[in-house]
Amino acid sequence: MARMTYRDALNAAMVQEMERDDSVFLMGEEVAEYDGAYKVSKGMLERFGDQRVVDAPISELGFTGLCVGAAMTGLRPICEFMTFNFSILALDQVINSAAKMHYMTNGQVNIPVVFRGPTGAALQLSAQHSQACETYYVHAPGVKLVTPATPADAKGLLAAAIRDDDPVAVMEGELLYNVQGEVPDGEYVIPLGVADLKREGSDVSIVTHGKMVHVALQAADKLAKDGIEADVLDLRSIRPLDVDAILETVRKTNRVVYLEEGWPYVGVGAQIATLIQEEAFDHLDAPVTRVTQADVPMPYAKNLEQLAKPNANRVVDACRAVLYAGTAA
Amino acid sequence: MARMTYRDALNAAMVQEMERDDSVFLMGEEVAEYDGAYKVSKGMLERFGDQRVVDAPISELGFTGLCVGAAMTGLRPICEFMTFNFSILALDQVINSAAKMHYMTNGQVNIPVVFRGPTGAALQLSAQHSQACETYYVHAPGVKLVTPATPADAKGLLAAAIRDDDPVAVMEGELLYNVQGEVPDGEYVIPLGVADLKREGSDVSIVTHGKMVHVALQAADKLAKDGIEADVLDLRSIRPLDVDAILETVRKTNRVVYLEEGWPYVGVGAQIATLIQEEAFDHLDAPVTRVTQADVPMPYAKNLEQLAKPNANRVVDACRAVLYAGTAA
Amino acid sequence: MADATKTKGKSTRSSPDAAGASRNGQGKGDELSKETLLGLLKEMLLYRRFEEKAEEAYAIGKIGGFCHLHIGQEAVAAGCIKPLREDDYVITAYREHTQALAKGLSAKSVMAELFGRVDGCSGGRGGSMHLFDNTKGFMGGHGIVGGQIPLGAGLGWSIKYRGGDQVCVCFMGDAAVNQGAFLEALNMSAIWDLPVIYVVENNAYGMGTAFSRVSRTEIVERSAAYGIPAHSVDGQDVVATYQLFTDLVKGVREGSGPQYVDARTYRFKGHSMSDPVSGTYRSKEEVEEAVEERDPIRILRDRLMGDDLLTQEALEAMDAEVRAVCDEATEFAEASALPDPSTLYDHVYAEVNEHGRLFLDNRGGSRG
Amino acid sequence: MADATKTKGKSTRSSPDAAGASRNGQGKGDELSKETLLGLLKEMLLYRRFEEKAEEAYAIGKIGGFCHLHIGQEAVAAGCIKPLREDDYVITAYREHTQALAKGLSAKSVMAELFGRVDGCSGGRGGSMHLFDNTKGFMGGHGIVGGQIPLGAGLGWSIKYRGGDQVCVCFMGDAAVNQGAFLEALNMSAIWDLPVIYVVENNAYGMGTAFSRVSRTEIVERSAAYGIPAHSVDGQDVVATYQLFTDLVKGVREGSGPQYVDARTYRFKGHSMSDPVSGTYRSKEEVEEAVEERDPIRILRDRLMGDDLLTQEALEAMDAEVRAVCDEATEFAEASALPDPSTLYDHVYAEVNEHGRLFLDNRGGSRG
Ligand SMILES: Cc1ncc(C[n+]2csc(CCOP(=O)(O)OP(=O)(O)O)c2C)c(N)n1
Ligand SMILES: Cc1ncc(C[n+]2csc(CCOP(=O)(O)OP(=O)(O)O)c2C)c(N)n1
Ligand SMILES: [Mg+2]
Ligand SMILES: [Mg+2]
Repeated sequence: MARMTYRDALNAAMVQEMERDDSVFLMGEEVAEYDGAYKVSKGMLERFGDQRVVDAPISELGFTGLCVGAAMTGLRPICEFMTFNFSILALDQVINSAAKMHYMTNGQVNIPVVFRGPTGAALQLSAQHSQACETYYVHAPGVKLVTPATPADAKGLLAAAIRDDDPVAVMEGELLYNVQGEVPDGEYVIPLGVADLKREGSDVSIVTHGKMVHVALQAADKLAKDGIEADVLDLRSIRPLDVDAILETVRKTNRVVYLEEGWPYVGVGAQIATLIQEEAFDHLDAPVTRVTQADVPMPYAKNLEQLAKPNANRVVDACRAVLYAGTAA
Repeated sequence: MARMTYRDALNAAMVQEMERDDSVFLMGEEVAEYDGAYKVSKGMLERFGDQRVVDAPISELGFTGLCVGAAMTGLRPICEFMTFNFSILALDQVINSAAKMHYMTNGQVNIPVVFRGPTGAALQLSAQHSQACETYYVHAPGVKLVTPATPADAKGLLAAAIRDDDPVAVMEGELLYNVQGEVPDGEYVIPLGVADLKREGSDVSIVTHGKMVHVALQAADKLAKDGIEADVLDLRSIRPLDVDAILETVRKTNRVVYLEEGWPYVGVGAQIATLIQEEAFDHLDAPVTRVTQADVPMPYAKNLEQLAKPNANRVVDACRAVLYAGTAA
Repeated sequence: MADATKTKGKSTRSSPDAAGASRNGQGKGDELSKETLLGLLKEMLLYRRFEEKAEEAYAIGKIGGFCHLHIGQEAVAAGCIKPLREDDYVITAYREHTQALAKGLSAKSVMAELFGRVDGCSGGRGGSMHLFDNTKGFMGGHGIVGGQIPLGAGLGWSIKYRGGDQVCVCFMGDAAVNQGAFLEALNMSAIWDLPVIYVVENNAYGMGTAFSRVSRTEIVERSAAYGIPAHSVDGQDVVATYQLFTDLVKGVREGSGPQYVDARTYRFKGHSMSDPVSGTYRSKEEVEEAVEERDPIRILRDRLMGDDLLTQEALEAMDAEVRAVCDEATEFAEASALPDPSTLYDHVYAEVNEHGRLFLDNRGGSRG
Repeated sequence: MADATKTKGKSTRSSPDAAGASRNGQGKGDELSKETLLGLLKEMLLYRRFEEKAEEAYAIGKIGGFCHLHIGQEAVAAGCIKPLREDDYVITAYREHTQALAKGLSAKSVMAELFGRVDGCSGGRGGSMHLFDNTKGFMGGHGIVGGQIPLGAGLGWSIKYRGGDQVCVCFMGDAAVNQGAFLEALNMSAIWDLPVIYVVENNAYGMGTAFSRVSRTEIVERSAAYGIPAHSVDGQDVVATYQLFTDLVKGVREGSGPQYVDARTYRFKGHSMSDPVSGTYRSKEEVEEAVEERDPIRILRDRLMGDDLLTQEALEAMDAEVRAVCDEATEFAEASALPDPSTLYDHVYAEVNEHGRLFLDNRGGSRG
């Protein structure tokens, strides 16, 4: 175990996998000479050279397609988006090439590509730079998606994503890069599709993913002061989904709040809420309730931005609501 | 009232609005000299000339952005996608420009653009040409979406979309173009956001939209033979959503099947199911159950394609399931 | 056509200049062995008969969906692909039946794919627009106009990354040069010196739109912006095309970097099976004239007969032979089974992770 | 820089050729009235002081998010925009404070926007990257690299559609020419002859990437593929830029169709406020030399002083005046209120349709 930042853990996973497997390379805007826009790839150019750590032009559709094409031949590209906001330009290659190719070819061609970078809002970056992109990546079958919340998960999930034979999106958070945590030494790989109970409780389940795990834990702390104990289930992987873990917490608490940083309409929470009522209808004592970004483009002004973002107090209120416990004093 | 095809009804709406308002023009691939890839714009070039009915190069991102830019100045472009499959290339302009501009400008700029064309699968067009695109258009706030199922709705909703001051996507169906129906003469405009009860029943609610309305009606006929009467609620508009109409049918039947042609994961049905359990939890006697495309890229082979698509029998089974009525004999 | 081959732009290689090209073209044409020439003829005949069969099968509903015939453009497939090795890559759009045959896929496996059968080269899942054979370097079969261009750059990237001497030939239609993907892929190919030959099958139309209506410039002018050498060739002249590609492929194999080719051709049929041969966008006369004067098979046949390399009898024998291949392919396709329904969910992912279940259902449930 | 203005490609207009350009450039420069020249100087001084203020405000947390300064590039804003009418359009990327000022937005409304206040030109919702003023033809302020290029074509389309004689100037950075949107928008502008001037603010870097690392060709070579005339200008020379644009704007107004300009400039600061001025991608010396020799304000000042059109006292008075404007703007911004929280959901849609409720909530409920 070593204490390190989420940023360094991602770096460690890439270094580990690139040492292990020559077919892995990193491509993206500013990943090489600049060490990454958020310094995630620091030192990698020096270590691996410019054939394996490659600065791309600002051509998201193009370099995404290039990475998918390279993956068709068995290479394992890590395709970095400076942020996932910009990857909307590349969605055609994600959906129509990466997601569908394995199926269209009857399994002849695998697409072992990783798409990674930060998703969601940072601070006051306004509407075009503050979008959580999960929905765009999981609607079409064929792509997997993981959303590490801690340094250890960042290392283990990114390593697994690189080793996986399918396209895997790894959505990070700009506001997570400086988060510190204990990270296992040496090779560390977390299987995709395994949720992690980040805190145990029995009264209510806060199910969430990514950056919001920290908000959920804050909320759980607050609730604990009122004697309410929350399970905090971090999905970690949105596709494949750990259905058992979800159902387990539902069966335990019978009350669920889904917390996500993105928009509500056809968000991940909508999928999970639907799943829960489909699979555990009789176990629910209250509707699955969501806490999400306000259904507005992210405003720049500090006060509006804060209003638009989910926060621990809103989670607390939602938990109290599903417990029919009234609002906090 | 006149009997006409869905195709002609769309044509009539465009002609009606272009006669009425000089600021409306139609742009898209093959819309002019070729009369539209599916002949929806037949005769319009001759009628309105090549400044108002415009053949675009195969540059989806570009001409979508061009239409949005023109809309910034008050023009009312109808931007036709040959099919919505290809509009995935244009999503950046849909989401980052069209959807967010009104908000980012604090209301200074309206984007009265219409995006229209067929969505979803036709027959054996395989994975890249058979995608239902609703999710990609409604996740971000700022765009509206309507999905006419009948010729009358096609005319009334397209006219409303053109008159609307916001970006509105109108998703049609290649397999609907030849559908015949009665269509009101003269100016006919259906307000956005009003669902339509296409059939009345009391035992179970089939909620759906677009092409699937016809499948729902078939299923309702089959159910009727077993004495089960289904409400068939056609949402018509996915954003804005007619929440009252949804809740009304739920409160009446207490059992809901959502039918859609697209994929299940974060599909429209997930949103509606979540909404229903959020808003009418105590009125549900069974989980909201979905019938959707199989969670696979659409296969080409006829038998696999049929298996992958939703059909009336699956809807019947789902209805019987939420009625705890066992499978049909 | 006098100038069969032209080269334009910053050509950094030994490609013939515009003046020398036609001379060389003719000169070298004579250098092709009789065997090669007859082989090219037979190939093109095979493509033609194959697609005529497909046309028939489509008419009676054996083939579904979109089906885009290459009839009239066969010399581009033969001329560009025959100079390749098996381990070279070809990637292309949806008008690709003959390109697949040229890259060595059997008529059987292609026809079975068109029929949506389990013995098809994509197991019946892909259909006409998505033919694939990994083992033959035939990388599809892509339906989004321009989508294959960045993928082609990626194949080139992979060759270079692995230090191989393969070549990737990436085909596209003339209309695809107006897609942003074109700029992005060509630019990356240039800066990274990728071993890719981008070939525009310039049949002058994208569906019903003449290229001249969607461009102020010519196809051949589109690559100079990225510093990629451009070449023009009469794509109805299989000899000129074959020779140009023999040179280009050699050059690229030796490290010349990306190349760009405007192959001027013509589509004899409608855009797809549901589209009439002529219409508002091109006259019946225009098509008839092209069929009369620019049929690549007829052009080569006349040349070979003129040079006493082919007799009418030999031609007929050849034709009978390829017809038999196509008949057999059709019977094979017909006899091949539909895919097993239980495989519907196969190959969405490489594996369903044991620790988590994927969401694979169409009854609305969440389980696989 | 000797050749201040160059024209390249299929120029169909009267733009000076490469040789004539510098002559004309100098010649016409002298023709600009003293008033115009002093006006340009004052403008650039305003931009500089404004951004220095913004830099200060950012440092103490009054401005948040990304903030991209234009310092060093002021001559491009003044030279390209000052020849425009109020009803002409400007559309641009995220490095646009000075362009907004040039198009007539007040320092107050721009500073208030940077502060995220209700009196900002976008009501505090947009911030640094999304300045807008519809009434002044300033159409933003866009954050997706290349996203504004098709929008700019749309503004041009609208002008033509309405039969107006306005002009649209569409700015982009050098890195944006590698986006597919560039190809698509320029091509449509060419085929439809749209009244748009595309200006590449060629500061040689996109963040930390030198343009020469992501292109084999020069910026000025990128428009010929679409048949759009290209021009190069020393973007540090406000006189040359102003003159070129006076000519181009006149030409476009009279129907010349789209034009393309490579404005060679240099960014004196980091990419954004969070980026150091120099780093691995460019040396401290490189920046210092540019600041020393290519400061557009200094260049014009020296010229005016050399021509006895400006005294040190006059310059100081001018500087004091613009500083006062910026101080006042900052005070105004500071005093302006934050947006009313109750407006969070305003302007998502033009109206919430009375017949259906939109889904507007962040508590997880479905009601507005
Ligand atoms: C992105 C996209 N837009 C539109 C289409 C519909 N479409 C299919 S083929 C075609 C014309 C393409 O013409 P060209 O590239 O010249 O190829 P050709 O058909 O002539 O071989 C169009 C518009 C598509 N498949 N993909
Ligand atoms: C599509 C997209 N990709 C990446 C980014 C991140 N980004 C912002 S500015 C920038 C560099 C742009 O450089 P250039 O176009 O030369 O403009 P300059 O900053 O030099 O004015 C990048 C990569 C973005 N905003 N949009
Ligand atoms: Mg073509
Ligand atoms: Mg730059």
